[in-house]
Amino acid sequence: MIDLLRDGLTIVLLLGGAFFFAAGTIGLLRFPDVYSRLHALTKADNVGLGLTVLAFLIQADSVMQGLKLVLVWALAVTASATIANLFANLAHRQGVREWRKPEDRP
Amino acid sequence: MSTLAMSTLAMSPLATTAFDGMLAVLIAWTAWQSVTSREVFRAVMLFVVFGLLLALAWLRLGAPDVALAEAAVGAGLTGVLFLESLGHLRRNKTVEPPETVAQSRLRRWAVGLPVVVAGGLLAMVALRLEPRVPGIAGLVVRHQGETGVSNPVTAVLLDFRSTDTLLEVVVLLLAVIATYGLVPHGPAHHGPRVRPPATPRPPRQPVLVWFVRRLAPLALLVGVYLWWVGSSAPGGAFQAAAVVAAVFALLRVSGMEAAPPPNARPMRLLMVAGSVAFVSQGLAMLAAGRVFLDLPETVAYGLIVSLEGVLAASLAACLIALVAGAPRPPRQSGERP
Amino acid sequence: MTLLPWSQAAPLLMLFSSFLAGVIIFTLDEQRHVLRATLNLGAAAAKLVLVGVVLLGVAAGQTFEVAWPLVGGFDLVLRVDPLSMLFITLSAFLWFVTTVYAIGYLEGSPDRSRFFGFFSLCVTATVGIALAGNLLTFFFFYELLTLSTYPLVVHRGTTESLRAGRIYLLYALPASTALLAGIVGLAVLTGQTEFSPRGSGLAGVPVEDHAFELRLIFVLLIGGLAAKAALLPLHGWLPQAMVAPAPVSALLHAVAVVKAGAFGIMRVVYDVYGLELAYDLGLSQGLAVLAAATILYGSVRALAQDDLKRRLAWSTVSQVSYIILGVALAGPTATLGGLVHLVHQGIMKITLFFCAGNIAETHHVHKIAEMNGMGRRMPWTMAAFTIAALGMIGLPPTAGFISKWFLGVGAVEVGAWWVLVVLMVSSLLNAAYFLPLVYRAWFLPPADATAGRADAKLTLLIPALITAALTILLGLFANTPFTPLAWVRLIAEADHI
Amino acid sequence: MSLAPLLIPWAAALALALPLLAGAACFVVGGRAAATLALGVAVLSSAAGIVLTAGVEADGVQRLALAGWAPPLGIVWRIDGLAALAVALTGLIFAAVLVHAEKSLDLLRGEGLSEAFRPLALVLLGGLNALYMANDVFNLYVTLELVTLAAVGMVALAGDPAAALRYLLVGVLGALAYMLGCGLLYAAFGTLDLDLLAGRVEPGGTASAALALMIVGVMAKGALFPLHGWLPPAHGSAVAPASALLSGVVAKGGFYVLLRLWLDVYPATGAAPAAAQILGVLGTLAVLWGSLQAIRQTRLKVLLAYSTVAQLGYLMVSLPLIASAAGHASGLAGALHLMASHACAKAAMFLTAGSLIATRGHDRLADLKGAAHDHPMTAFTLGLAGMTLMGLPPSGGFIAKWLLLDASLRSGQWWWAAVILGGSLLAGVYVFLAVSWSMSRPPGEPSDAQPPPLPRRLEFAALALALVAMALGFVSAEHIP
Repeated sequence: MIDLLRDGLTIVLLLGGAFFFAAGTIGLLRFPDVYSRLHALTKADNVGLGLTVLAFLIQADSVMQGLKLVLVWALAVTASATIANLFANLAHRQGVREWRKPEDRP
Repeated sequence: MSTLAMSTLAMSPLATTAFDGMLAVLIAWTAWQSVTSREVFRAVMLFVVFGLLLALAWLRLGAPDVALAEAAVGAGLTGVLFLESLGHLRRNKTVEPPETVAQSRLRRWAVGLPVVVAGGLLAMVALRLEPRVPGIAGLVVRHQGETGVSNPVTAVLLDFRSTDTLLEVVVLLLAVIATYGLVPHGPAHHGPRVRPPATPRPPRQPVLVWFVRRLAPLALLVGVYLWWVGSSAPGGAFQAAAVVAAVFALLRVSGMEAAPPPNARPMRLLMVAGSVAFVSQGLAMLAAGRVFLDLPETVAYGLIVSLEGVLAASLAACLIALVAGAPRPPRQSGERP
Repeated sequence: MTLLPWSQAAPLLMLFSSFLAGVIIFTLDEQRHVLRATLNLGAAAAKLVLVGVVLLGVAAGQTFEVAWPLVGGFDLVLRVDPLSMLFITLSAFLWFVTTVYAIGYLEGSPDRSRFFGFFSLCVTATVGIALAGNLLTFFFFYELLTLSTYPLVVHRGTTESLRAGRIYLLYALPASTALLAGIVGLAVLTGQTEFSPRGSGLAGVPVEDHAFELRLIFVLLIGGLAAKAALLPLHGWLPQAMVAPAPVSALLHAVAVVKAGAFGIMRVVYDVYGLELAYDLGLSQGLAVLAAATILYGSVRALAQDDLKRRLAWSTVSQVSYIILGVALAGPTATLGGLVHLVHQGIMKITLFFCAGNIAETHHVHKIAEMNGMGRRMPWTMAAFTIAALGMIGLPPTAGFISKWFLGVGAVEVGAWWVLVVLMVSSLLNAAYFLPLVYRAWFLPPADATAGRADAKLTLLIPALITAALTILLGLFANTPFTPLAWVRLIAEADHI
Repeated sequence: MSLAPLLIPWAAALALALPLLAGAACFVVGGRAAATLALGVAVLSSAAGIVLTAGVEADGVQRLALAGWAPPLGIVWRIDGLAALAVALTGLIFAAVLVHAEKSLDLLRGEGLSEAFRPLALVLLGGLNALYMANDVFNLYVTLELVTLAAVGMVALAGDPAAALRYLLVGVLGALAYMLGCGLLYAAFGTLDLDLLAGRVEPGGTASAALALMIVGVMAKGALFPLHGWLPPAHGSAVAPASALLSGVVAKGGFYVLLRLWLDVYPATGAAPAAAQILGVLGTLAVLWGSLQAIRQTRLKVLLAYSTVAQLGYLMVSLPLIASAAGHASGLAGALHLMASHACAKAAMFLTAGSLIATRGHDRLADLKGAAHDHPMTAFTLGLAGMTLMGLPPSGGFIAKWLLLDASLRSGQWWWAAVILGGSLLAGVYVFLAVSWSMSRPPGEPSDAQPPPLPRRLEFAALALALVAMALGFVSAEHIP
């Protein structure tokens, strides 16, 4: 019984993770400028990754395995945040302008 | 693990084949793209992706050791080297002579056609390949006990075929020697005359610095772990060294480099330590009345693990020196600073 | 441990006496004139003594042989037989004379260590050629000769001499390639390259089955040798090479290079194929025609030359072919004539080149037109020149007469009457290009009437006088023991031909 | 009692270990001590080769299971006459080159260049020694890589970086092809050991494809026609002592591996006769192309580099002779003799080029006028070594030429004899060009003025090698087991 519940929860979480990953990817492809693309990637993918890790976490056999999963998650989140920051910074310094609606452009 | 998790990990044969096929196509595609890409930055990025995909492929082939090395060296360190070169090119505004379309097309054909033909033939041969004699895997497992280590890869690398490994260690040292040879300079005792290499100092990136500060010790720990675990599980000196060198590269790009000047004698000593230790160990066996590199069963484990420790440190030093590049030539007396 | 027995040491000593001298001279400082001269003369004298001792030994029936395994089961063999002693005696004697001459001639010029080093190597190679016991050894020294003469030809380093050197190699290297091809062909076909009496080495080869191969090999061998012997049409380098210093010309024309070619042809005809086989395959007849043509062509060209050394060079082209003609005629008397001419031509031609060198060196006269009255200005030199010139024409009692006499008799003996015609025509041509010159020197007044008498210095004069005297003595006393003619008879008797 | 069981393991191991240790030491410290150490190790390596030769002579071919593991698990070094003599000769050449480099490099570029040269040379020496003894297709690969990388480093050493880079890239491609071949062999026959492979390989597509790949790989690394393009710029632009090692010794590495494969494994594939004829034709083209290019050059070092391309062509021409039954013995002996004598001669010639560059600052042929007057010994060395290239007696090249001619006539393949003879004539032309420039005199009166000084040791180092090349003309290679 408890196994069934746990498996069900895992499936739900994985599906959720997949949804956010898909959303992030669509954002990366469809958004108009570098800033918003980074936004889509980091935010959505972090949630997606979080849900996926959570899905595996409840399946973990040992505490060690669980800790490893958490560590992976933490590293991935901080790394992606750092990289996003670097990219945005670089773009900013190189004078890449953020996208505006045509009517808002000066 | 539960049944569901098991079933997701152990994929059906169809899914496996599909995954492998996809991986193969992706590898070929990224390789082609990174070679033909007109934009160098894009090519470098594709190359890094290619390296990671390759690491995946090694995993799929059941070679986690190779996968680790590929990821760390092929994708990581090489990527860093390429990016640095790219930055160098942009700073020095070196522009390639424009190639006409006809030239580039000709070159593509000249390179592409033989590759495709050879690849096709190779595929034909590979598909029809029937091993007539089994490989040495069975033998390795049978004799593994006599080496003291339980990771078959380590048994092959540091015992059965240690000659090859010795020579590969020397190859890395040689790469450093050759790189240093690009700039004629005196030996270490002329050290003070040699300026340490100029490190790129990008504007401070607080987020990056924060991240690297936390990551570096962790990665270093991973390096030590990889060395230690090498005797029983995937890992070992090469992988450990690659990870440690990657830490250095990370420190370097984040402007926090604190490495000793590569020309200093301690650094050079560390770089040669691996090769010297390996050769000396081999000769010591000879002196003990055995064959060159022949480790006695009773102490094999200790010798292998300690040698791998020295190798890890030494190889890391070599890789770091390669990333840092050749030291600047000594300033000529007449030259103004 | 015992040293080598004398029968093995003697050939080695004959070879190395000049080689060692050469090597030491190479390393000598340019300024050590006295030491260099002493070494040169000492080595030359030592070799002469050695040759004398061995000569006596051979006459008494001793054998000398030493071998060193070289390649593919073939040895480097040095063997003394009467024929080789003929050539060695000639070269050892002329080396001595030429060394004296060269020391005087090159006084005060640069790079003398280099010159005398190669000079000695050149003689070493000649001795090696003479001693060679098989074709491999022969080739070994034959190439060494090419290499050691090239630096002598280009010694002056001028554009002209470099050109001469280039032309020399242009003939010598392809020719030696052909020679090598022939030797290897023979080695593969017969399994040996030995020089054995009457070509008995080929005895085991079924001639009928391999006639084509044997003919091809013969053409390759003779083709390779003909370039050095300056047989038509491979003679072109010899007149060019006269730009070299006079001692070198003497060496090229009289001792080493052309003689090596002629000697090689003797070896191939006598000791590889044997006269009979060469005749049966139709090879010696072809060779005779070629030699005759060269004799006539060389004489005609000599007639047209205005430069003294160039005229002498063309005369060499013609005269060396007498030797080959003698070989190719394949009769017992003609053989004697050819063999003895090897020596006689050397002695006469070296005299002529010594004299030409003296004239050029003392009075800077190179053209025949400028030789008027030279007999009064340099009586001794011109006397020597005249004797040698008469010898070349073949007048008795000079050595040249002996050669031509035997050749003529030999030709009649084998029924080759046409050869007599060739001999007569060429003698007339010889006279036509030498006599006017002699006449000019003795009987026409010098252009510059005030020019006094000034002969060459002694180091240049004495060698010329010695060889001139020999020209007469060898003719007068041809029938006494230990003259070339007597030795040649010994060769013919020693079951060798 | 034979000493071989005692001495051979030591000599073999030290031939690898000493150069590596010394190379590492020279990387850390420099100065006179390092120079002495390097020279001493080169001499010792040669001595080890002599010990190995004596051992092989006494007890036949020796096999040394490294790390105590026999194939297929471990790696065996096979020490036969070929390997032993190669070790001895290589050490000798390295010793001469090190003596020369010590002075000439510093004369050329100021202090420090010879310091950078030394560790590269020593590691190269160790790699070559290991290559000679390797008897395992993968071990051959690793040693060949080590050798290539050291060679690239030498080209880059104050040379032309573009040439070095091209060399590296071709080398990597060659390595890749070779590796693919290795992989196929292992997959099909389950071993990398040459002796075991020789017994296991069966005729068929897999073996042929694997060996074809490996041959293409070593052809790229060994600059065998038509994959030779990288060699002339690399050897022509490197500093002269480096070129001496590269053209003299390293250039033979590729062919050496090819020969090992050819002798042990190739006959079993059944594709040898056809492949031999193809390689022979390629070798012919190499002889023609390399010689004609050499004749066209205006710089001595580039001329010598093209001549290496041509001489490697001879080695390829020897393959169809080796593949024939009648010509096998003399063809093989000829190829070995050619390798040995060309190694000494070409190294000597590059050293003379280095000596001339050290005094004159360049190696343009037209400006070599008067060299024979100023430096008679160097000019003499040039000519003496040139004799080997032309295959004239008395030189090792002559013995090689004789044996190859013998093999081609014996096996009825006279057309290869024509190639060999024609090629040596072309060699005569380019050797003559170099010598004749040095013999010519600059315009003006010859003077007894002091020529520009040339350290004695530069002249002697080159002369010694030329003399060895000549001495090889008096020994026969047929007795190598």
